Amino acid sequence: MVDLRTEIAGVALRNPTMLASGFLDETGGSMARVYQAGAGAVVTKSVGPQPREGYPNPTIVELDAGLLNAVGLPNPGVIEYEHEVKRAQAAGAVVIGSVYGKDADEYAAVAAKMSTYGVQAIELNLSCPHAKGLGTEIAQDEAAVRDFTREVKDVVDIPVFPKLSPNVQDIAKFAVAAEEGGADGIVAINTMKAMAITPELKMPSLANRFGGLSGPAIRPIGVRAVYDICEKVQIPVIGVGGVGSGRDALEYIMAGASAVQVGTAILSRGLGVFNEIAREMASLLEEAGFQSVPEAIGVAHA
Amino acid sequence: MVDLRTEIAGVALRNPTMLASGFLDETGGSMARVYQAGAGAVVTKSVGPQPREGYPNPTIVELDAGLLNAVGLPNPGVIEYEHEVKRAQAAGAVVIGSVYGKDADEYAAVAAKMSTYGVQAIELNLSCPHAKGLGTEIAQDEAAVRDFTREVKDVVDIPVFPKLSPNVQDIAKFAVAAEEGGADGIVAINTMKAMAITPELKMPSLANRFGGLSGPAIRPIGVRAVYDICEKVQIPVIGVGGVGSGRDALEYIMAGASAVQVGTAILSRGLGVFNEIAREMASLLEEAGFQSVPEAIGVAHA
Amino acid sequence: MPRIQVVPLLEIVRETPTTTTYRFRGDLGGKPGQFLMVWIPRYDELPMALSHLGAVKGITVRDYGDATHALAAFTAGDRIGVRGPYGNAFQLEGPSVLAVGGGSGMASMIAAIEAFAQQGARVVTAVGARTAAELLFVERANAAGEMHIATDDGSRGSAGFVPTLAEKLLARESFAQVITCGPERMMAAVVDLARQKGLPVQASLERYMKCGIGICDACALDDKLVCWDGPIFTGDQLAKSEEFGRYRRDKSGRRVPV
Amino acid sequence: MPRIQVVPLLEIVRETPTTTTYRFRGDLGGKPGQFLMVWIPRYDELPMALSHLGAVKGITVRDYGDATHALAAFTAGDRIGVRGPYGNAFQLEGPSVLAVGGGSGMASMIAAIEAFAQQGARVVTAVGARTAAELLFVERANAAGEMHIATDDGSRGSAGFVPTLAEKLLARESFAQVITCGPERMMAAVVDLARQKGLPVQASLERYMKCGIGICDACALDDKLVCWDGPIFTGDQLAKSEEFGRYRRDKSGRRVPV
Ligand SMILES: Cc1cc2nc3c(=O)[nH]c(=O)nc-3n(C[C@H](O)[C@H](O)[C@H](O)COP(=O)(O)OP(=O)(O)OC[C@H]3O[C@@H](n4cnc5c(N)ncnc54)[C@H](O)[C@@H]3O)c2cc1C
Ligand SMILES: Cc1cc2nc3c(=O)[nH]c(=O)nc-3n(C[C@H](O)[C@H](O)[C@H](O)COP(=O)(O)OP(=O)(O)OC[C@H]3O[C@@H](n4cnc5c(N)ncnc54)[C@H](O)[C@@H]3O)c2cc1C
Ligand SMILES: Cc1cc2nc3c(=O)[nH]c(=O)nc-3n(C[C@H](O)[C@H](O)[C@H](O)COP(=O)(O)O)c2cc1C
Ligand SMILES: Cc1cc2nc3c(=O)[nH]c(=O)nc-3n(C[C@H](O)[C@H](O)[C@H](O)COP(=O)(O)O)c2cc1C
Ligand code: FES
Ligand code: FES
Repeated sequence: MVDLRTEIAGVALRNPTMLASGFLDETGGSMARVYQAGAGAVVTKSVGPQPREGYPNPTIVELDAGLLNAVGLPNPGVIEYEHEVKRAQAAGAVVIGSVYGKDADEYAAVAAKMSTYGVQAIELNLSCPHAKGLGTEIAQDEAAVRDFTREVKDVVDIPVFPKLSPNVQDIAKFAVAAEEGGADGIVAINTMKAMAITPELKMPSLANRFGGLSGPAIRPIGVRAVYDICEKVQIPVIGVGGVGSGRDALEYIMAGASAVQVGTAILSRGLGVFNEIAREMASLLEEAGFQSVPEAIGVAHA
Repeated sequence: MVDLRTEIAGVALRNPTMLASGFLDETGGSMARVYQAGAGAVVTKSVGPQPREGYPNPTIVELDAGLLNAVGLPNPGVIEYEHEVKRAQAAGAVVIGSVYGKDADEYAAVAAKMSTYGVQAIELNLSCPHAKGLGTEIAQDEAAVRDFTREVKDVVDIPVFPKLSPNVQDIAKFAVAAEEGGADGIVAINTMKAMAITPELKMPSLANRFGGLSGPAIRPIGVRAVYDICEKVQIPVIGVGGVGSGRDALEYIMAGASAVQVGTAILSRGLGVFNEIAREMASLLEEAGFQSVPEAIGVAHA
Repeated sequence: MPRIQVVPLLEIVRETPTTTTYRFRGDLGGKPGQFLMVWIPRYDELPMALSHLGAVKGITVRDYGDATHALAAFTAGDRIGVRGPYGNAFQLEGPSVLAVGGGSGMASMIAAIEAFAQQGARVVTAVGARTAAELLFVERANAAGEMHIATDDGSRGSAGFVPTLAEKLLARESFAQVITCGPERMMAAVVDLARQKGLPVQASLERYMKCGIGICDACALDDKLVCWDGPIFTGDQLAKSEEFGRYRRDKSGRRVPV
Repeated sequence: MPRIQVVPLLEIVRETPTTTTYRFRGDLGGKPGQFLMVWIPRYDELPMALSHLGAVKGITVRDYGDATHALAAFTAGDRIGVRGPYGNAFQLEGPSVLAVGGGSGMASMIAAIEAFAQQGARVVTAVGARTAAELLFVERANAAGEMHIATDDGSRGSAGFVPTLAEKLLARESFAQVITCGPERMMAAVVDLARQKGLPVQASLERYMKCGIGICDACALDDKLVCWDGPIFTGDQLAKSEEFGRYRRDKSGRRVPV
């Protein structure tokens, strides 16, 4: 049997699937459930310094090729969130804490606090508006990616994984910036900026008008991003975007990812998706003559 | 009945659907057939100064949410192509000539030649590698978009429509650059850079490794692009990307497009797709209380 | 195709001074107790139980906050968006049912009351409201079986809270099961009552929802999701709950008292 | 799910010195005359007719250029990608059929020859090749009915081109229809012959293909697409064609002589 265990910057995973940030991870009970359902790790909802309500509904629209959302980062704030992390950990979950802030100091402060809860790594959600950057996201400004990563690295002693945005010309440059800032790994990709309109109502389908596209639609964009990034950096990469099967996961692994995150596919396949992906990966890897996940990482670059 | 006629920069269309460049438009016979099947206009394959074979196969991969292609701009060159344009026009087709080149002079030369064939407008396919731009596309360099547009405008007296790439941080800036260069309209979007891997073979699915994603996957990205562009420019916009129904077309129209182009949907709905989209648009417009297409343009901005 | 259907309102029926039914045709099924996500354009998208399951569906909405107040001004021909139905349904488990509804909670239960009666069960409904004018669906409940009323102010039926009425009915006769929907503390009382008698009980919960489809975690209750595992939970599930009757989540995901 | 299936080669059969059959199991149907797009990893993706339609499919490939030459070195267990089947099929139109095949064109026709025989038609096949060793599927054609041979060098059967043989067979007996596949000029001669006799004729054409699914225009023939409207065209269609037997398109889309 193929050995599905893998390891990213020292974080050991029983299998290379993780829950993507923003799905069933606002509460400890749900994170525990997802871990028990088979995920190798769970990434928390992105948590900031203060509680945040997010945008008004409609916040989520199902489209034919994916999901469009503008939930607007609702979260109870890092102080209250301790309770949720602890509850997930009590169920044995490997937890990665996703954080955001309005500037580098806030990122560092939230990450430092989060790291005291016993999470195994910090994920930096850089897809937030960047105050200095005139409305661009942090992840659209190379210097900010480098500096924010460095400031967070300075205050925590667990691995730090900046999560990059695909809404850029050349995502690999941002991965290089993150690596320069001391990142221990890269998570790619966050959602694509997108919009749906409901013609019958003559208006955008989301209350926020714009949103982020996830699911099958963005998988080829994510696979390409991971492939590009792996040509430019040495640190491990976690692939995310449209993973819904073992075959999808292997696209990312062979593009160079060490693990994958799964979000939107929970909709179509339920919480069993983590176990199913793991099982499907194992059988495809076996057919292709691999004994373990690390052997398959990046083979499509050959 | 709703009046489906529309007009873009003086080009009159019997309905707001056009054949997108790259689909059944390498030959005059096919363009004639598509026009006869109901398209309001046909955009030619992007034609350059010399014949070009394109990339080796596999060049096209069907994915669950769209189509991935790297055909590599095969075309018979602008000289030979006269025969094809003439044949399409003999069948009554409204033809828009898509051109590319390696630099602004080549664009201008090909456009000038194409304009002598009697095409009604020129579309500039700016998604070509830009010699000066170190591997970026022309459409990823604002100054190039402006300058190339201007050079072409200087040598033709028909409308010029630069076609923009979504592989940028903020597509609206490029539309503004095109408008500054004298563009008579904007076409958005071209394909998203993407990749698929065939895990069973441990290699990318396309011979060229990378390709462009089209179809339902990119519709929300295209709608957003058109919406953003229409907030920033005065010239008309032609929406393209994942249009496969009248409802899809109306998303673009309400986002601000004056017409739409259709490519990948030919796969799922056949050549009848143009007539079907037109019919579906008419009935949705009627239900929503509109009498004509122009009335519905941009209403989602309200 | 998008999952949201935009439907014109066919008929609008004022049920009580604060509660209105909106009827529409939609290409959707629906079982008793299931809900829709209802988009009130320019205002909000909210979960609403299907109060009418036939060819012409219906939701029955209390004018409560901004969005439902905006909806109260809609007229026939105006359009709303609906998606669903989502969630589980009330299950008939024996020959006789006691249904205990409080306020707009009757909107979630009335389809079950009618369906159970049609399946041959004896259905006794205890309807509660603040005052007589706010009693919801008493005619439909009456037509489906026996109906008893409690009002806080005593303006109709027995004076007091509906759990007290339910207690009397449970003392009077033996039921095979209890179903309930209403304010959470009321439901907590009814669940306790039923469990003390050893009766199976199902309660339909309300939580703030965003997605309605089990991905956003807004509606979490312990390690369950009200939109996905619920909205109907059994007495056994609720007895084990740390949060039922005590905590809900606000829009930011913070635990706040019910 | 992607449309491409990756399949291991189960059996590889040398048919002639230059032509080899590759067998594999695939989750795909297939009618006589339809083709697959066959991905020879690291080399090319090419259209290939289904020469075997049963549970274990087969394609029969002439070692011709770079990609087919690379394929010739594949061994059992090696994997190829297949998608399809695409295109239309040969249609049986009467009690007797003359099938005229030239070179590897037999690969496209053999499934039809067998299917027509099984449907009860009398099938007479005229097989042509440069030389005896290059004759393809003569046993299968013989088992399906009557079989006649022509070789350019006279090493087996009558000496000369297969259209001449076909002409003799058409003079000898009356057929209800003619089908043909082979080099285009050969097919043009056969189509002419059949039309002079007033017989319905179907010819399977070969054109350079990229997509195989009717969108890229690489395989255009007049205003038709060989992958989508064909690969099998009727004599009436071909008689109207400006390009059949005269022009094909090269990889850049230029019209070049056949
Ligand atoms: C499964 C389910 C079925 C429901 N069925 C009905 C019904 O049939 N009839 C009925 O009148 N009400 C029903 N509700 C309650 C209803 O969804 C809203 O809570 C209520 O109408 C709020 O209206 P508002 O937006 O005008 O108030 P607001 O002023 O926006 O909010 C007031 C309070 O309403 C609640 N609320 C607001 N938005 C939501 C939301 N998206 N999801 C859940 N609660 C929210 C919150 O507790 C909030 O504090 C149901 C709720 C659930 C979960
Ligand atoms: C519908 C159809 C069915 C076919 N069935 C068979 C079959 O059963 N057996 C068989 O041996 N051959 C068949 N062919 C021909 C086959 O697809 C190739 O043309 C041939 O094998 C070229 O091989 P190559 O790449 O090694 O040669 P290359 O050196 O690459 O090319 C030589 C020539 O082959 C042709 N060619 C190359 N690539 C393609 C392509 N993608 N599509 C079409 N023609 C191409 C061109 O004319 C080219 O000039 C079929 C073609 C079509 C259109
Ligand atoms: C409803 C929703 C909420 C999300 N919230 C977050 C978030 O808080 N932080 C974050 O980094 N990504 C967030 N994402 C992005 C996902 O983590 C992920 O990058 C994206 O959905 C692509 O993966 P998928 O296709 O598997 O869903 C969210 C996505 C969705 C759909
Ligand atoms: C096979 C293929 C070939 C294409 N060739 C061109 C081209 O030559 N020039 C161009 O501007 N766009 C080309 N495109 C992009 C399309 O014109 C269009 O922008 C894109 O496919 C999105 O539209 P769709 O989703 O309707 O297909 C091509 C797309 C495909 C799939
Ligand atoms: S409302 Fe999103 S999980 Fe229930
Ligand atoms: S091969 Fe592409 S249209 Fe026929």
